[in-house]
Amino acid sequence: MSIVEETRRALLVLFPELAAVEEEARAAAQAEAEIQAAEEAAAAEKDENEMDALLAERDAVRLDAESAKQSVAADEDNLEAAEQEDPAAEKKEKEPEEEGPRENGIVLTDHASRGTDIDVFCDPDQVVAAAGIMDEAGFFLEAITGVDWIKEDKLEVIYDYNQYGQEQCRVVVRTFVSRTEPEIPTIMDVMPSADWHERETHDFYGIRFTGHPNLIPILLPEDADFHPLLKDFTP
Amino acid sequence: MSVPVQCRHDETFVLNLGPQHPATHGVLRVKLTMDGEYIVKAEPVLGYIHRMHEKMAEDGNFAQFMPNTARMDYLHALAYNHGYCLAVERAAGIEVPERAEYIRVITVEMNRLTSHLLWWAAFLLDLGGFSPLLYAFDDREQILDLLERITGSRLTYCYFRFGGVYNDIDDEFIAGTYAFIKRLRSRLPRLYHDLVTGNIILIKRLKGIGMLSKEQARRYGCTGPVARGSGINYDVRKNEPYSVYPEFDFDVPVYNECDSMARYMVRMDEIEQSMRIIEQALDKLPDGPVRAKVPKILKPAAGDYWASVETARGNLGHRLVCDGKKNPYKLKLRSPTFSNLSCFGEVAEGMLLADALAFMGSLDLVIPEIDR
Amino acid sequence: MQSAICQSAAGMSFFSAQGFVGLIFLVTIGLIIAGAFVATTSTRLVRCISGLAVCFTGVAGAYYFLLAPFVAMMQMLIYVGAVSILIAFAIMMATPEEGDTPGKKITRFSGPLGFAVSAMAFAALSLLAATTDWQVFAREGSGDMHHIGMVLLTSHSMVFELVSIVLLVAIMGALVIARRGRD
Amino acid sequence: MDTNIWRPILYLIGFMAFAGINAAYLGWCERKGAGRIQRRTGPMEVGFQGLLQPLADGLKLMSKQLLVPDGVDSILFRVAPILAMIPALTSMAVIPFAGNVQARAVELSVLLIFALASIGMMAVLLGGWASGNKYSLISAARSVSQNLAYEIPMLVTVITIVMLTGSMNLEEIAAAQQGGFWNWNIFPVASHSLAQAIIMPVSFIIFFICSVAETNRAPFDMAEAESELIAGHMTEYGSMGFGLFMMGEYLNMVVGACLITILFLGGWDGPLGLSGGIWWFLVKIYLLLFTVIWVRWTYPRTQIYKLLNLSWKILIPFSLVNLLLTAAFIKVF
Repeated sequence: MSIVEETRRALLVLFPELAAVEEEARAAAQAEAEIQAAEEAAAAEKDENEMDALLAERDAVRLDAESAKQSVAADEDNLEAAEQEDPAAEKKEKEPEEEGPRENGIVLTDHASRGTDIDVFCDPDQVVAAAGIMDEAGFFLEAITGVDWIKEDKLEVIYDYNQYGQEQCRVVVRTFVSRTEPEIPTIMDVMPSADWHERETHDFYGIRFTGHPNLIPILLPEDADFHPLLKDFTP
Repeated sequence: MSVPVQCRHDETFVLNLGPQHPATHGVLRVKLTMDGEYIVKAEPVLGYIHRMHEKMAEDGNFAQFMPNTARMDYLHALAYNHGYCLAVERAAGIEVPERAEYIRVITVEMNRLTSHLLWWAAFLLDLGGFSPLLYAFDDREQILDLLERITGSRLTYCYFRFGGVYNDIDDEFIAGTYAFIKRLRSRLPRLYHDLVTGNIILIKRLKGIGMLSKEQARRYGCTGPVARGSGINYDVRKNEPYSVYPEFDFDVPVYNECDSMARYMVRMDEIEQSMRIIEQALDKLPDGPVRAKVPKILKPAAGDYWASVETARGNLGHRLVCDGKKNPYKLKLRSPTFSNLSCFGEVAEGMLLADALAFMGSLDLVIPEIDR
Repeated sequence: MQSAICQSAAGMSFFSAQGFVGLIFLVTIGLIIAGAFVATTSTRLVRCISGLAVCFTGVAGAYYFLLAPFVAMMQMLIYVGAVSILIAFAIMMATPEEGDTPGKKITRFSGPLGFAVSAMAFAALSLLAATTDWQVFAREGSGDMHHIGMVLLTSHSMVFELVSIVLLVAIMGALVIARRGRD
Repeated sequence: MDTNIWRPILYLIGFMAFAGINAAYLGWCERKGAGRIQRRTGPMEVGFQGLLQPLADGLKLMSKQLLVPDGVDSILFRVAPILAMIPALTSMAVIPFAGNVQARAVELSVLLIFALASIGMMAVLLGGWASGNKYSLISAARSVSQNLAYEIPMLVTVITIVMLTGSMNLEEIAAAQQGGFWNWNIFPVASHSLAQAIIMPVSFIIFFICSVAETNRAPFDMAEAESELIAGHMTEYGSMGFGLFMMGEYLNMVVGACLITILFLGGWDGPLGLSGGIWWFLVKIYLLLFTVIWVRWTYPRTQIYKLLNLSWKILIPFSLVNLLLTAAFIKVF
């Protein structure tokens, strides 16, 4: 399994609905594969142990997914999103950038044309969980930044994660916060490097990272009360 | 290693290291809480040379930001050129002719050599050795002369264009580069390694000083030689190949000692590797145009794009958010030293002042790049 | 030189060589008094130490006039060079908030008491000075290195050994203080 | 009127002139030497090969205002540079440059020089303290601990020489080494036992290291460590205050070189039995000074705790063993 796929699965924890739907689809696909695999296993005996482990793992995942499914009803949109991420088709497909707000979810992007591999869109209160997953998966934080979508009256906060492995996998976690009351929890406790990045984003966009112990200007003068990267900023 | 600090709160004092201090190489300020010569708490204070390049990018069109890129990391300006070009080319879908890619690699690697040589010089200056500075400058001047020949400037280059480079290289440049590499090859072991690397004082000052563990390096997002000195085999040129780097045979030096000496050795080895890359690129240099036909005003499709390059200091990222207009909607610069420096506070705690400065020197800081 | 001392004391011309030596002698005495004055009256500790160092230098000069050049040199080397510096060191290690707490125990008896004690000391020393049968000419060679060495290792060896014990105690005390907090 | 008084006074005037010229031209030599080492030319603009550069520098320093910043201890601040200069100047008075080229013959001249050197340490301490600058303060603390640490092995090493010669008079010590380098204390094959000749080079090395450290020269220039403490105790000084510190430093180097020459290198004695004279003395001290400059421009700076460890853990034990062995050899052979 590629690191992109692994990471995507890890990130699915954030989106129980998607996870459930996908799990169903995958279970169906794998039920077929199982029959084939069993035949192959008979042919090659040494593969058997491996397969057992795989099966056990899959069962565990399925149990998780089913419990998630019971609690939350999957809606149609998510189903669609999940279908787009069909493991078979994911590599070829290029996700067109949507204008304006997007539904929560995970989109795989083409590295060659985008420079990123996984694009996660989540709620503001999920970024800490996302950071935790990334930290566990051995990722490091590349940058935090904002984008001022003044027309939509929203601020986008972007977290870039990358890892040191030989295989490339850059994860973007995005979320929207309101432009008037921009607040988002800090991920500093998970990723110490976020300290300065969050301060910088606060400088430029005025986004308050709640729980940050030292949210004072880092690049701007210490008494700065303006946020220069907001589109309506006039010097 | 260092003696454990006894924190007697009544006897600490605050020492402002900088913003004007010879060892901070610019205008970095570090607020140190000291107990005698031991550092109890170190707090870097940034922003003294902050110029808001990201805002400037939003104001002009794509090409107009090009000269700004060189003003951030003035020691490895061509890598900044390259990073920005990659981001815009990725957004606008521009193909770069092969010869241009080779020239880009050659010039970027030569620029990397100048950066490492200057770092070496300044690092030794931090440690109180003055002479190496001039030896390194001697070599560095030669590269600058060569680069000046084709780019027109010596420090803040604006040589790359979307879809290629500004100017083709000529035979004299190629011959001069070969000659320079030959010269540096002969000087490196004798002048650099025998005189400095093997020096007992240098070894004593760097071995075991400034331990940055692998896990710490990851959690602080360190990249470049700082990460490679902590045993992380990560180099954007290998891990996320761009341009024509996959066509060259070069190694990524990795040291597992995690101390300042490891970071020193990584950079010294990188000088070697850069020379290898330049040689191979010159050998393989294809013919052809050096610039693709690109419209004067670019209007890339809406969306956001990321491009990373490996500068002398680590992973430089450009995040370009486009909205279909002729100027970038947003440009985020991920500067490597910003992240590399963020570990300073944690690592410097409990160190001696002199050791902390040695550690700071081994991080290879370029302040305008941190402050942007 | 002996002659120089007594002649200048007898009030010879100031511009002769003897007068010059006499002038130096007066400067030496002046250094002792001025140094002591600064050391006791200054409110800044570093100035106190400087005063003390000046005083020691003057004392070294006095030893020189007393035909004990070795002791004079040692006075410079040990008292000016080492003891003053060590006191400076001790101050550096002491708490910096020295200014807030000094001399809170001053009562109205302190002044008169101090005066009485110093008057008594002064009287005793004056009496001693007046009644002593001063030998104008010190015994030749009694202050030089060889003589001191001989005396220390023969007739005064007990004192010599006791001094080393004092030094040992001092070193141990210094170690105890220095190691504290560094467990 | 005897010449006894005027001789030292004339010499002192001579030394003052020497101090100024020496500091200026040793500075020039250092810059030129550093230039050669670093493959550049050094000062070239003022005069032939920049020979008038020191003059220009001196004029500039003298014509600048002596600035006393706010918050300094103004008296001590002014005293410190003088204190850096005077002891070194005074100790020149007892150094025998040749047979009878000496301002004042003092029986205990070795001791006198060390006594005066210990005052020189006060200059750094007071200058650093009075500046009211934290870097200067650290510098003062460093220089004190460094000087204390290095005075011990230095004195102990001197004792071995004193024991060998039986005198604390520099002139006698030098006179005892006349007649070729095999008589010099650095390798006294002819005048002492072979065993002694083997341990004396060790003494020489210890003494050389200590004198470099005592004069605050690189790689032991902890007190002024410009990349850590900016310029340490000299940070707040300008004009002649700084000038005096620099002159004091160069003069201290000269005194150190003179001491080494007299104690170990036979003073004014010509090598290979050549007739001695003041020229040999000058050649030797300037060779030593060149070595010190050479070292400075070659090595990076050490670190204060490693420096102290070097003294307490290596130099002091070695010098003590040295002393014991010397005493034993003197008794045995």
